[in-house]
Amino acid sequence: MNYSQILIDHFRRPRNAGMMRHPDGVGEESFDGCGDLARFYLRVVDGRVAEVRFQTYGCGPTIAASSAGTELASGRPVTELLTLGEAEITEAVDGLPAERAHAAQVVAGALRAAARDSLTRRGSPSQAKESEHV
Amino acid sequence: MNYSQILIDHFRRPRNAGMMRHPDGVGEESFDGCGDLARFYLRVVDGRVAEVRFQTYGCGPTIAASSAGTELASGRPVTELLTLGEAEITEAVDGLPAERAHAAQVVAGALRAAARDSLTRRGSPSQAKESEHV
Amino acid sequence: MSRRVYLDHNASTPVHPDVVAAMLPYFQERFGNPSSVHTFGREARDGMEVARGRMSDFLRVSKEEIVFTSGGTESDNLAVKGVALARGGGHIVTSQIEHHAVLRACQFLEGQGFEVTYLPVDGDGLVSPDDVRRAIRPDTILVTIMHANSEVGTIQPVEAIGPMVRERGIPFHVDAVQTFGKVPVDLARFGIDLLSFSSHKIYGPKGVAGLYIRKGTKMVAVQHGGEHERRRRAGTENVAGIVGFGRAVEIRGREMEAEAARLTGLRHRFWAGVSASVPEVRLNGHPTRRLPGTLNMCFRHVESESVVLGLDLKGVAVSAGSACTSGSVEPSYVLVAMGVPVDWAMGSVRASLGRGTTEADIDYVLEVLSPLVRRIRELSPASVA
Amino acid sequence: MSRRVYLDHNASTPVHPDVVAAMLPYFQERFGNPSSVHTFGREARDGMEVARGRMSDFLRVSKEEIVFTSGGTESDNLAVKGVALARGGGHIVTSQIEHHAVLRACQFLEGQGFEVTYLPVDGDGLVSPDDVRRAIRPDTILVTIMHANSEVGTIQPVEAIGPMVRERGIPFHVDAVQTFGKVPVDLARFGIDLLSFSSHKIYGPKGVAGLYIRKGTKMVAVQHGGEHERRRRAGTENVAGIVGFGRAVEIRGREMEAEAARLTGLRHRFWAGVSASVPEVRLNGHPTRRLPGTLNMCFRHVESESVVLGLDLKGVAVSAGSACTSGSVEPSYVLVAMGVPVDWAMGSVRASLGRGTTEADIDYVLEVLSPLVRRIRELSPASVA
Ligand SMILES: Cc1ncc(COP(=O)(O)O)c(C=O)c1O
Ligand SMILES: Cc1ncc(COP(=O)(O)O)c(C=O)c1O
Repeated sequence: MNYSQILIDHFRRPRNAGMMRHPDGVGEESFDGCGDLARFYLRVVDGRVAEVRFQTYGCGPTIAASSAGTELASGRPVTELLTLGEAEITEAVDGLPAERAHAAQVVAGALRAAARDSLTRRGSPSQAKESEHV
Repeated sequence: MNYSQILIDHFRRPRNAGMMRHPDGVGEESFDGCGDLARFYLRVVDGRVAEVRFQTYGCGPTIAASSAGTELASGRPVTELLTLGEAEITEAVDGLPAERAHAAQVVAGALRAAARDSLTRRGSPSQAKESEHV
Repeated sequence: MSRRVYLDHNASTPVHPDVVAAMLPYFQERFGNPSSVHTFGREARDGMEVARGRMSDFLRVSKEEIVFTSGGTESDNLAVKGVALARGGGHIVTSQIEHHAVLRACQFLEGQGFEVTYLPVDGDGLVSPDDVRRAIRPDTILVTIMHANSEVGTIQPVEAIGPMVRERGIPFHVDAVQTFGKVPVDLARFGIDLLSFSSHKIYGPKGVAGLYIRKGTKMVAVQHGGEHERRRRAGTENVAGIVGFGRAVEIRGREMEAEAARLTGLRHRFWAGVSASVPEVRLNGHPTRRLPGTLNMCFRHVESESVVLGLDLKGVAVSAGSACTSGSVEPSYVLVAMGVPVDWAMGSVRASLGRGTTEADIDYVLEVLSPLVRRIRELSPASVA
Repeated sequence: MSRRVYLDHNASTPVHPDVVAAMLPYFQERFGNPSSVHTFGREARDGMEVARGRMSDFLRVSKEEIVFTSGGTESDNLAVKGVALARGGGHIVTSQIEHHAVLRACQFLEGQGFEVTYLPVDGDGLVSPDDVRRAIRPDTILVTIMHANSEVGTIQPVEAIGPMVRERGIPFHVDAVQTFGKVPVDLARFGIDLLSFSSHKIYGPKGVAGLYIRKGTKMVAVQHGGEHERRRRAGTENVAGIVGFGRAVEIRGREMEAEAARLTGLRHRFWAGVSASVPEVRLNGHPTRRLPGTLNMCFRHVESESVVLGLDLKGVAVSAGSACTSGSVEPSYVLVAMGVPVDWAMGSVRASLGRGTTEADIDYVLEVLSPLVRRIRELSPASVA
């Protein structure tokens, strides 16, 4: 595979890897094609991601994309993550080969799920709506 | 083609090439596959081939085999030529590739025809029979 | 005999030294399997993709439209059978003078229930675009006409045939094995959907060729297996060969035009010399619409292979008809289709000039050819008949 | 990272320096078309025939029984389709773990009305000769079973299958792409009628392979065109490639036995090291009936491509399943057929050793592998679930 230097760096030294105890939100996404699974944990303060961690089972690009996904999510309003697309993840690892596009899908899906989970737990739709206009 | 040195020498310097005036026997053989044609002329003295000449239209091996055929026929009892086989011609040029086996066929056939013709012209079957025991 | 003059470039060509140099690293350093995920695999893949880029630049198409194969024959088989088998049945239009790779692929398809029209050619070896138009039926699924014939060098009016075929929505395949890298091939203007092109005719290695497949052309793979070449041709790619082919094409891009002019000049010199020194000789093929370096002549009452052997003994390599059909000793089906009388056709000799051919080479051949033909004629019963 | 350790010899191998040297003259000096009648053609043909002689010596068959092709995939396609299409219909017996070249050729034939039985394998990857016997029907026209599987390396009991198939008068094809030149292949004893064998797996160039076709085997050509290779495979031959292949085989004849013993030792060292340093790992394939240099392991709860990438970043090339099917991200169909549970199968890694592999290489890989697997497992949700 022709992986970018950024992707390889994330694979070599994944940022924010590991479990989080008592997170404010947890989300998973898997890819049936190859059993890849990413799980993200969010700590939310004032509607923003204060801390984020991941656990991922998958090929190198999925691990790297997970790491890049945590950097991307960090500090952002949770509501923004609700519409996070795979393109943004792909860009964060400086591109993915077509056959590994699923890496970004899994990561974006898991981050969206984690964001949804945190908003549901807080049960504050108003807050969510507000954030939509941020 | 992998032609023998002997074949190539006969092709380069054909022996006994050309027409003969007033021969004692003439014979032709052609090969339909490629239009090859060999014609042999015999001069017979005392039942033996005193002189032989050829004219041949054909690929290199057929020309070479014709030349070799004249050397082979020269001095031999005409009756012997009646049963001349292609194997002898093939041997005389030190072998032929399978795809060019027709060269020996054409030459042997034409020499047999020339021998038959000379015997028919002389109309002396008894002479022929004698020679068979030589 | 130390002098060697190779005038059989339509059969095959010597590999250009730069091409050999380009290939070498792919044998021992970048030897990985291009399907492999690791660095060794990537190095091989990268080399192959650079070559694919060179093809696509040269043909002005996209890289995804280029499939690498093992040779011109495979490209032709893939084009013809790949399109036909994707349809399952129907009618194919081709010509009587196609290369055997196309003709026998068509015959195979006839055995599978397809119908094939084999169009005739005129005395110059040209297929008539009108004939093609009239041959097309509602169930025609493919038209396949070669760009130039290897034996006589006549260049077909594909620029007239292609747009007319395309108008009818029928895929148009062109076997350009003899023209690719020698004369311009304008895929868009010629309305070409599939183009066969090969390496060993243009100073690249044997064992590699290409097929251009226009995006959207409906076809199936013919060689089955792994997912190589976007599933259009299974099997580990001949990486070094492909890299060499890429380099060869790149060089042709620079040399082609000047070389075509130079070879045309040499060919004229050759023919002028032959026709001045040898009686009863005729030129085959179209006088102007032809490959620059291909000269096909018939010597009447001479069997062509005796000329080939005679010249070979003087160090000169020419061919009796097409090299691909030698071993068989029938008159060339191409010349027969062109209406050349058999007593002439049996004496056909092709000289195909190339990069290394010089004026001195031509003059040397002229010097030995005329006595040779005279001598062979003297041996022949026809000469005195 | 300067250290490079190539452990993917089942995917492809570096070309032996002597092989490159043998090929070189055929690019620029003896470059003729082997079909050509003249000296240039004969030089090429002679080189090709010397190579054919080396094949026939090595396999102890006659030269006429060897056909050169463009690769293992083509050899498999020619064998399977060539025999089947000569019959027109009938039943074929094969296994579920054949290479895609055989499997997809069979699937193509199913589309043409043939019936195919895909036999299962046991946990070690073995086809049962009894299963083959039971699968044979009165209309069975071909049995095709590979010699060794490229992924797990298990060597099939062809010596038991072949004679039983021959007794019934059915052609027996063996895909020996992974065993040819690595372990003995005794055509007579194994009762083999057709054998696929390839160059780039044994330090020869890519783009060339062979098919042994026992005299009298009824079959048709699959690639149509000229009269090459006794009409069994059309297309100008890859002369330089064939010459190189011949040299490669000649070298293997000398080296094979000692090399097999050496690689078996290295493989044992490798597995001993892995099983001692990495928890939750299993060995795939038969413990003794296997290719000397092929080690296939599964790391549980680890995705194999992350190991491949991790090792690649340390300069080590291994493969995740077969290189030929990478690009697809499903668990290996071979491991699935062997009944390996999916959570293990997803973590399969193949190391295939070869001529250049040293003890130091193995020790280096062992050093980097265990921390890598640990790290990947730590990232995984499964590890803490
Ligand atoms: C027009 C044409 N098509 C196809 C081929 C087949 O090429 P190859 O024999 O290299 O497969 C040739 C070779 O002479 C050719 O001239
Ligand atoms: C057993 C087997 N058969 C056939 C092939 C196909 O060989 P190629 O891809 O070189 O055509 C391979 C290649 O890995 C193989 O291992």
